[in-house]
Amino acid sequence: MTFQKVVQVLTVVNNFRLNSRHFIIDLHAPSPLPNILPGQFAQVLVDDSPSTFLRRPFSIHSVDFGNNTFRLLIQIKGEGTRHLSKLKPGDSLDAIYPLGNAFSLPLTKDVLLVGGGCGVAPLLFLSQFLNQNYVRPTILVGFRTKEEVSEIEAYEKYGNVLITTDDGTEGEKGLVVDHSIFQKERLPFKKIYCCGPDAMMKAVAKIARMHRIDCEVSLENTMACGFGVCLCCITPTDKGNERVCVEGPVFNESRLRW
Amino acid sequence: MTFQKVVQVLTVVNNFRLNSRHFIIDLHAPSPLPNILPGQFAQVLVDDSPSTFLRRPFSIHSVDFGNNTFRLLIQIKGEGTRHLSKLKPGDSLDAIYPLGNAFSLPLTKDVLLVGGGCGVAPLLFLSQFLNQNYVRPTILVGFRTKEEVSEIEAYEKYGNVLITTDDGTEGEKGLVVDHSIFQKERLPFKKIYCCGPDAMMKAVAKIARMHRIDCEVSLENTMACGFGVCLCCITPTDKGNERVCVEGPVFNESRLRW
Amino acid sequence: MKNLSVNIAGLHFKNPVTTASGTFGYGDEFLDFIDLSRLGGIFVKAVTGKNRDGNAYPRMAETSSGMLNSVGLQNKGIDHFCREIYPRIRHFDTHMIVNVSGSTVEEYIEVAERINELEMIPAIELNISCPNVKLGGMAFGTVPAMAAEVTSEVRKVYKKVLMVKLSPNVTSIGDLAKAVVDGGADVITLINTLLGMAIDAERRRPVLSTITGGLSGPAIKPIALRMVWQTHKAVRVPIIGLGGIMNATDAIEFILAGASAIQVGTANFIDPSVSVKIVDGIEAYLDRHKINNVSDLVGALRTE
Amino acid sequence: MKNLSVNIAGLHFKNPVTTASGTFGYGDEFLDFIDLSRLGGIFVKAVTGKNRDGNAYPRMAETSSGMLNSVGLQNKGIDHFCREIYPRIRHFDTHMIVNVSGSTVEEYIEVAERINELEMIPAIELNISCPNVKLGGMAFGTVPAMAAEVTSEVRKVYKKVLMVKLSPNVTSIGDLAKAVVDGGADVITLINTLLGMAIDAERRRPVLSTITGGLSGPAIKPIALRMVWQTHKAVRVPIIGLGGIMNATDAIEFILAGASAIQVGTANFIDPSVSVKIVDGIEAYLDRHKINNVSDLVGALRTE
Ligand SMILES: Cc1cc2nc3c(=O)[nH]c(=O)nc-3n(C[C@H](O)[C@H](O)[C@H](O)COP(=O)(O)OP(=O)(O)OC[C@H]3O[C@@H](n4cnc5c(N)ncnc54)[C@H](O)[C@@H]3O)c2cc1C
Ligand SMILES: Cc1cc2nc3c(=O)[nH]c(=O)nc-3n(C[C@H](O)[C@H](O)[C@H](O)COP(=O)(O)OP(=O)(O)OC[C@H]3O[C@@H](n4cnc5c(N)ncnc54)[C@H](O)[C@@H]3O)c2cc1C
Ligand SMILES: Cc1cc2nc3c(=O)[nH]c(=O)nc-3n(C[C@H](O)[C@H](O)[C@H](O)COP(=O)(O)O)c2cc1C
Ligand SMILES: Cc1cc2nc3c(=O)[nH]c(=O)nc-3n(C[C@H](O)[C@H](O)[C@H](O)COP(=O)(O)O)c2cc1C
Ligand code: FES
Ligand code: FES
Repeated sequence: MTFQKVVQVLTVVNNFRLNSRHFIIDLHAPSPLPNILPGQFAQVLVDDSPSTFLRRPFSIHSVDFGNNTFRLLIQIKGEGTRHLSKLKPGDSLDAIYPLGNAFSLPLTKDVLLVGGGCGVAPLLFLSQFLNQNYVRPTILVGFRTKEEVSEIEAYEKYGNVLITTDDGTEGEKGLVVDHSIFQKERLPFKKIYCCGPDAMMKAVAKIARMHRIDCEVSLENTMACGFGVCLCCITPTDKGNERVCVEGPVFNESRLRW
Repeated sequence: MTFQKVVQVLTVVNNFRLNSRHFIIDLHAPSPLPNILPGQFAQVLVDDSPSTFLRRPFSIHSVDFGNNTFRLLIQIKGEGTRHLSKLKPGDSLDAIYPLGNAFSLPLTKDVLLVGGGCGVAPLLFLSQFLNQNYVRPTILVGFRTKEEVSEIEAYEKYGNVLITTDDGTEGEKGLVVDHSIFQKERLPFKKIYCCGPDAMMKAVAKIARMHRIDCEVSLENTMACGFGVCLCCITPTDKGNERVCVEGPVFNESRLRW
Repeated sequence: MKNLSVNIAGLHFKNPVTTASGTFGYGDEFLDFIDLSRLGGIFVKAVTGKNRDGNAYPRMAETSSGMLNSVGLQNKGIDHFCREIYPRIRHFDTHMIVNVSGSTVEEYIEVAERINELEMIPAIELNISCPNVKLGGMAFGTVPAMAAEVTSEVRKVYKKVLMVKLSPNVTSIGDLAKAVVDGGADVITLINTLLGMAIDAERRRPVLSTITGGLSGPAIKPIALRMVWQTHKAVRVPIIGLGGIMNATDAIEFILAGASAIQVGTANFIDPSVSVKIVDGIEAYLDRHKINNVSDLVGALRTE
Repeated sequence: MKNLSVNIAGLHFKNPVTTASGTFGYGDEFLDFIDLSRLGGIFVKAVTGKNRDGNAYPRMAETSSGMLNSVGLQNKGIDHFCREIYPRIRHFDTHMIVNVSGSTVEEYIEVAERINELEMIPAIELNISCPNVKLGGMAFGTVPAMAAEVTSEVRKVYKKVLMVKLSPNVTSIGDLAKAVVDGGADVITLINTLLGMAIDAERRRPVLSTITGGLSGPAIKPIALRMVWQTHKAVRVPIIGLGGIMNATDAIEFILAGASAIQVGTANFIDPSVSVKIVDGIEAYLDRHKINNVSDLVGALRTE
């Protein structure tokens, strides 16, 4: 295994819908996968239509090094993701990966993972990785509605799963930050990993700060290149403007000037 | 049947290769076909890739009014035609049709049709139409090589077929104008219809003029709109610059200032 | 029911969707495809003093998300327009606006004077920006003083709504806009095409007979939007915006940037019914955003 | 074996393919993807006098066949460049050329003087055309007299090959080109980005934090080609052409229009190995057309 970034034509081995807005795509590489860590992402070339001129970034959802495949979990947003949702087994997909930094290994076993929407994508790979390092996290995942709740069994293999839905049709009702787990005076966690919409991550980071819990978030700024040369994806940090695609996407929330 | 132009989403019912460069596509309309005459064409929307921003024009190769279908014969040239060659039955295709004028009805039974390359496309429909009007034409078709000779049986239903191939692997060797039929001192035709590359049509028109035979050619200028508003497709005629997509594509060669 | 109407320099348009000169003929070529009365207006092909043959073939090159043209104002001249075309189009139930072109100030004046007499033409659009004629045209459109001059000369003879269409091939669109407003323009239309070029690498030749030509289509939309926005900041007259509009979202963007109405150009070639779809799409946008009058969106970009 | 080398103002380039400033970092981000020594040269990201944070996020908007950026010259300044970056990149086996930017003539001079001392940097490219800085930048690039002044001031202190990169946001690119040649430019690079704008219709806001930004990508290729052609007619210095080059055919088109070398910009984002593919593609073109020297193609467009 190398740490090199590659630009490669991958083969779609599987593409299935989780629900009306989300799908999972399994990709097979023509050669052994480079080393990939949880939190890293791939830049995918959609096609050559004018509205998808640039690549689209997606977190690595899980990896099967033995079979040279990895998985993406994608939410349909616009042209690009709609087109990807139609790929069939056997189709090819051009991707640059692995990109970006990764979640850091926790120095504690009291770990909470918080994900919302397609922000859950990197958390499955992270849970798996934590398990391999003898950590069994609590995993709090938020969905819009029951229909969108998915992959719970996969998460349950690696940790204790809590669910919220916006409409209360499954798990607790409300946003992830409304979950009763956060109502306690002292939270039983020393590390939080969080990924989801900006507003959600800010709310979780605020809770973490209040409770003095170390918290890492994974940002989803818009990107042109994805490998550090265009300087389009920056976020202000304690070191000035840093690139989300190289210095991130994972940042300790304490370093961000949101 | 109306004479109206329509912009319609058609369904591909068939798409098959004639040889490595040519294919035939059958299209089914959602409603009874408008009236279509031989020589008219359709403007087809390829997809929304940047290199096929504009529609592509193709002659109507044949029509089946009973089944609301018509057929295109297409030669692979660039992006657009390559993409069309991959359409599968059930796919949809957006087309504006019927466009342009048509070949005129001959005032004689001594008719010669000359086609080269994908220029044969409108001639099948024309032969069929001539037959319905009790004319059995001579049909001279030129191909690059034996492998590309195709649909001869279809033409033979409507007329007497002569063949040339550039390399002499079938029929007479050479270009269509090299065919022995043109070597006679007096040609047994009073009307020629011709469609193919510019150079070929000019050569045929020259022969026709020499023998004082009335000759209609079908031009293939590049088009933006296809229905007369952009003025991009013009050709100089005795009436000034005329639009190939409206006043043409069929012109009497005597009117052209090539 | 949403109110899609806009008032432009005293002229009432039933909606802000019009079609661009040179891309819509005289309207009648579209009768098979759409109901013209659903449009706010139609800008007909450029009319000049005398008959013009235009440039030689080839006049068109496809480019990434756009096209180049070098038609060069082919038309049969003002006499023919008044005699043959006007009677044919005067009864269309939408504003028929004539795009006026020329090679000299005198030619602009001549054409404008004649059109002033045509009862059913409520406005002209001075095309001082066509890149495809050798004399005049482009030059008028890129030098503020000349643009002001041709505008004020035409203003003297033309009594109805005077629109001036600007060229984007300039350093400062705001300066041009100010010049023609000073010259007496009631309305500014922008943008015309950007000067571009296409080369056939295999044949090592230019694709167009004229070597360069005018670029249109979605490729130029970001430039057009920027110029509409800059013009909206520079002058107070109403703006008609265009350049690469393909759908209702594009149209809304131009309106937000400051356009009181929009023109659909190259998109007509790809879908001859697109203009009417844009009318419907704007209505749907107003519904979704609970806005009653489209005019409330004009220049309503939030930049704070 | 075809001869792909070109001589530009005395500098020998192993081939005409270089990479555009701001799209290739300092080259090292591409080490995983390509062998840098296969390139004719690398134009590194703009260097200014002092550290600059650049503009606020969002800095990017995708457009039809292109993108807008408003990075705004983010870099750590000339000191940092000399100390940290130069030692890291000086051994790359290709021409490392520095893109020099500033807000004042003094700042350009300061940076150029410092780079003059760096042995392994054979040339600078004066960026008088970046649309994304408030002071200077754009202004220098659009007024011939100012463009000439900054060029001649830098010429006094910079002894190696002086390239000047022009802005396309002007009425007459030929006038600009002549001005900088008069000012002492050895080479002209063009084009930089076109000023554009993107609007999010749903949120009724500009997409970019700076409202407007620079348009790049295949959308602008026709405009870039036209400007290279016009510049080739206007001045006799070598031209480095760019703007929307995605493949070898595009590169050949620029060379035919008059460019002695080309730069690959936005295309690097879509395929980080594209520059090397373009080198191979040019070689294949020479083979197919039985041409021995790529330099025979420079300006070889047939227009008769
Ligand atoms: C590091 C990183 C990892 C990501 N991982 C995943 C993932 O695992 N699964 C997943 O589904 N998505 C992920 N995303 C987001 C994903 O890249 C976008 O949803 C996708 O690019 C949208 O493409 P589109 O063509 O469908 O939408 P577009 O047509 O491009 O856009 C549709 C709408 O979404 C908005 N939008 C698009 N991209 C972004 C963005 N990055 N930030 C904010 N708004 C945006 C647009 O402004 C527009 O309103 C990730 C993004 C980043 C930067
Ligand atoms: C009225 C009319 C009827 C036609 N009927 C048929 C038909 O029945 N069957 C058929 O196969 N083709 C027909 N054509 C030609 C067909 O439209 C083009 O081959 C097609 O548009 C090429 O599209 P593309 O995207 O594959 O090629 P592109 O990528 O657009 O072009 C590939 C190459 O072909 C050249 N080219 C493309 N179009 C033309 C043209 N119209 N004239 C000259 N050179 C051109 C380009 O310059 C380029 O070098 C017709 C054209 C017209 C105007
Ligand atoms: C084929 C063609 C012909 C045109 N003719 C004219 C014209 O006669 N007068 C004019 O003012 N503009 C003319 N234009 C410019 C358009 O009206 C419009 O300004 C330009 O195409 C940009 O808009 P678009 O991108 O929506 O097409 C023409 C454009 C095209 C493509
Ligand atoms: C993200 C980005 C950053 C850029 N930064 C610079 C820069 O620092 N200096 C400069 O002269 N040009 C800069 N440019 C302009 C490019 O060098 C180039 O001139 C322009 O993008 C057109 O070429 P292209 O279409 O091939 O990208 C930048 C372009 C992009 C897209
Ligand atoms: S996306 Fe280009 S630097 Fe991050
Ligand atoms: S293609 Fe537009 S007029 Fe003929």
